[in-house]
Amino acid sequence: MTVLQMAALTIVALGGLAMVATRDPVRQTLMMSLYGLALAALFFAFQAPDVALSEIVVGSVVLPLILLLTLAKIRGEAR
Amino acid sequence: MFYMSALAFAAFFVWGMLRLPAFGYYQGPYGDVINSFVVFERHATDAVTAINFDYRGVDTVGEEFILFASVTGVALLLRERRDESASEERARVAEGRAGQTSSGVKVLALAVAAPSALYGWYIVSHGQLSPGGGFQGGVIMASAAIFLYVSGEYLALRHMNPISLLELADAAGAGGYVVVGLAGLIASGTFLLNVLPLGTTGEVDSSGTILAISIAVGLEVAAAFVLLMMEFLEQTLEIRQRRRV
Amino acid sequence: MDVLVPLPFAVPLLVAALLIGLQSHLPHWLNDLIAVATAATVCGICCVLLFMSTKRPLVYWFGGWVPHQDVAIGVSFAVAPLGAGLASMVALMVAAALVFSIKYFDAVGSMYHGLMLIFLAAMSAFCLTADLFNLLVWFELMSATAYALTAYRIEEKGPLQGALNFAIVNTIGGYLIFSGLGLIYARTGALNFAQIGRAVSSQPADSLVVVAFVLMAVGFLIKASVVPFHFWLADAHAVAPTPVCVLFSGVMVELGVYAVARIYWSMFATAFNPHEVSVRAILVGAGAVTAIIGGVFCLSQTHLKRLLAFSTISHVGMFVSGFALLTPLGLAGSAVYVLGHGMVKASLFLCAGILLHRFQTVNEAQLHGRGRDMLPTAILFFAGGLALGGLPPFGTYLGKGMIEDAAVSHSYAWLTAILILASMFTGGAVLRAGARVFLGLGEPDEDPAGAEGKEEQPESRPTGRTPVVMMAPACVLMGLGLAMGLVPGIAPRTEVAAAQFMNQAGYSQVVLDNAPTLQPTGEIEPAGPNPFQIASGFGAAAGAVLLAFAAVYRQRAPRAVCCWAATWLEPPLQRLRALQSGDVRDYVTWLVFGTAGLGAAFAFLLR
Amino acid sequence: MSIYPWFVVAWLFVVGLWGVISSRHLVHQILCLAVIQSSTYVLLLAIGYKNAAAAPVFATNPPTVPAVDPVVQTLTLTDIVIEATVIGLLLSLAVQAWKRFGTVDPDRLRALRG
Repeated sequence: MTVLQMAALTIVALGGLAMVATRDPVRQTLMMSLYGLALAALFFAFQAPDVALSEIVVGSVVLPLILLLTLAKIRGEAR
Repeated sequence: MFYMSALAFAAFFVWGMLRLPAFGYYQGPYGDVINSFVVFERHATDAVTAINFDYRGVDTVGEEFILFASVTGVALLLRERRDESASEERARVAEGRAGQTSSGVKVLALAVAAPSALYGWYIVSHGQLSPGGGFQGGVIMASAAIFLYVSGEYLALRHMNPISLLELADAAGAGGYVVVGLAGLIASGTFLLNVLPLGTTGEVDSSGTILAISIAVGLEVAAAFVLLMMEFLEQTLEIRQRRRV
Repeated sequence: MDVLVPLPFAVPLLVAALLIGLQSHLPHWLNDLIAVATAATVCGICCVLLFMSTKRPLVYWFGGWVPHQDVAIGVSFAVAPLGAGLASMVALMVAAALVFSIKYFDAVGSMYHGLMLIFLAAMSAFCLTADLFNLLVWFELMSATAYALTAYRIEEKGPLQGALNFAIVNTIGGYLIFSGLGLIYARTGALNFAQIGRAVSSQPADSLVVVAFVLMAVGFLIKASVVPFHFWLADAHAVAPTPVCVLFSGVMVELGVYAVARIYWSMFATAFNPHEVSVRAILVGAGAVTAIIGGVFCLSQTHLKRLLAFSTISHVGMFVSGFALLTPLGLAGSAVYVLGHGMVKASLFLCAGILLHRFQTVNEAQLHGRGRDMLPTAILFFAGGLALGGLPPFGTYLGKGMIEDAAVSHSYAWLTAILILASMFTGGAVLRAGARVFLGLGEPDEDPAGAEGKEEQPESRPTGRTPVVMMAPACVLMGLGLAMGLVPGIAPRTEVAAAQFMNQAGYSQVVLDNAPTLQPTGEIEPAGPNPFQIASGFGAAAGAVLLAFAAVYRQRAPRAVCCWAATWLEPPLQRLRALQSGDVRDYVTWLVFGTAGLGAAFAFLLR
Repeated sequence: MSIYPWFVVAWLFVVGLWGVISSRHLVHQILCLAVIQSSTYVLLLAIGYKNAAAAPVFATNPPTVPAVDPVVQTLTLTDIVIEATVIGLLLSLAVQAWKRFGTVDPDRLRALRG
């Protein structure tokens, strides 16, 4: 196991905790983007470029966007 | 109660995982057999795409229909009793919003949209050669539509009344995959059998049905994600409109 | 004729894509016609497959990827009689539900039809596949479609709550299966059932195999709604549109039980053979607890759809305890029971739908005495109640009797008492509701607009007469449930199919080595029907009738009995009901608790 | 050190579960599901990894070069698609919850149940 893989695993483990511990959904969406990137980095370290590419497009682009739209809906009416 | 159970669950899970082969010592045989045959048998150089669209193509049929069913479900859930007049109103709101986008952002976003659509197409059509494929490329193509929205041209998009068109594309992509499968069934009695010439390894038109399926999937995924985003977008426009009134 | 194998999922998927793609261009009646015709076609194909697969499973390699060097590199379907039979029942139910929906919803777009057909495709492929990951894909497709269908009519807080609870709990179930799949793949490097089974049986079961089995089994038991993973089911059923409930209760839940049996006998049976006694004890225990708890809850409901949902939980407990006996007769009993129960339960749900259509409510208290002029519906409803109680010649008595025979011959005679009790509870609850609604017996409740009164929203505009497209599927299904128990030789034939199903070594030879036949394994016992089964059926049904009378006239009971009940029965019942809180966070806690408990039991007994 | 990935897998699963049961916001709860799911990605890819092996792409490498297992990568890919779509579906339910009842707090949704 290389140092790079260890580091990526540790970042992902901490990122998961941060995702859960961030209770404010808007900040959590930001976390989600970062977490997606961390996962993608881990997948590259595991020699899985196909998976990393989909994790980037899904985890860091599509899901955050849908989330922001959802939150805009929810917060927009709350105001 | 949760903490106790979660602890017990984690202990149980780890107890099983401790008997896994050590990290870095994958023992095969499945992946190794495929790695050694894929270039020879399928003229494809990306083993992951070859498995996805051929060796285990049936899984991907299911996967594409999960996407299709979810998007249909979202449309069913969010589109309830949405009448035409409200829709007109929303269009006006969208117009108002379009005016606010600064021209710098507009130019930049438009400048990004076209290349990202092209890049998405490249990823779709080169899936059998390099990392990527119908799914990843489809999402990138869908993101081109998002840039269009950022540029304030959502209205232009909306005037084309794209939803039914997108739904058609979505269904055509998902159905297209099944049609490719049925082509094999009709030709030789085997669902998803490759019926196209294999071509020269390393070229775009190599590897037969993989490319056809990749394009069908790309079409479906792009349409599905744009639809998904539009359904959510309509929801946010709804509130802006209400706040104006 | 192997070309038929991919059709049960390919045809409905293609038609669904067409219907949804062309939705604004097709007239209403054409949508209905195409959808029903497709489901009927699939039903026919599956019946043909059932008769073609009696000698040996039909093995079909997609894409022509037959095994290379003894390694399965493609995905295969292995059509066996039990799976094909289940798939034909799925298709039949979908057809019935679609016919019922013609007049049921005011404005149904083609999206509803499309989703129903995708649901059908996912369920039938789930029954036929012979590949672990493929099974999971169809499982997820089934779930995603089911979430959308549950929330189809969002009008009140109820539907939404139910759909969310259902979705979150089942999604976690999917993750558990996925983790189990990962573990078993790491050990064996295979995804084909037969090949995994070979690799797993080559050495004694160690902790990895045990954990993998428990994770996958829990995932499927969540779908099967076994206690304590059952909470989502009643919430989802109470709120889903009635035709969708028919599918959930009639087949989807049973598919969870089927999947556990399938993975057990294709992959783990040989490795767990030295521990067979422990495995039997754990699973029979889980089934018995589920049967009783489901029955008790069923009896305490006044919301008809929730009542029927809890009765499904109780029956699932009986199915689980049947196959958990790990004998051909027990498994065959479960299979016959699943068929018989599915028909009857579907018909009962359709009756509830007819009541809802007519009176805009399914609350027993509000409906009290209002169904006096609905003779056909009343007959069906009472027949359904008696059938759930196990009255011969409904298919249910035969399945129950076979499980009881198997239990007695494996020193689980107490299971017979549990089965009879559970049948009494569920049958009694339905009969009580029927007596109050259709005959107006007993006192009307003081508070007709009770807590659950406003939950159900009209799904359709009421009409004076019941449309024939609503009545017909209910009658046909009930008739089939009745006829099933009369088919000559159904019990011994199912037993042979079950014995083939349990032959793990033979199964892997058929799939991987193209062996010409699949021999039955295990000890074949006389399956029946025999006088003992018939007597037990009549007994349970009579018990259900008595229980129903006692429940209807409970106000007139002697004071002493009332006091006793109030002090000893009410508090624990209240506490049990409080667990059904409607909060998904509690359900997930129970899920983790149950997984840990099942894991601990397996770890302790199989170490 | 070769068991470190398995601990990360179990950690992510349990942390995600904890998030689900302690959540006060539907959207947050749905994202915790994504954390649980990411544990399955890590598990699968770690299982298929081989020391000093290349990615399973043979555009420049000849097929004789040792490569990591492509099958688990395909499975993970499918899993990611499932994640994206199921989360989309769940979020649309959350939007509905908001539209109908004006709350996304599970406590208040439960209180509404009556």
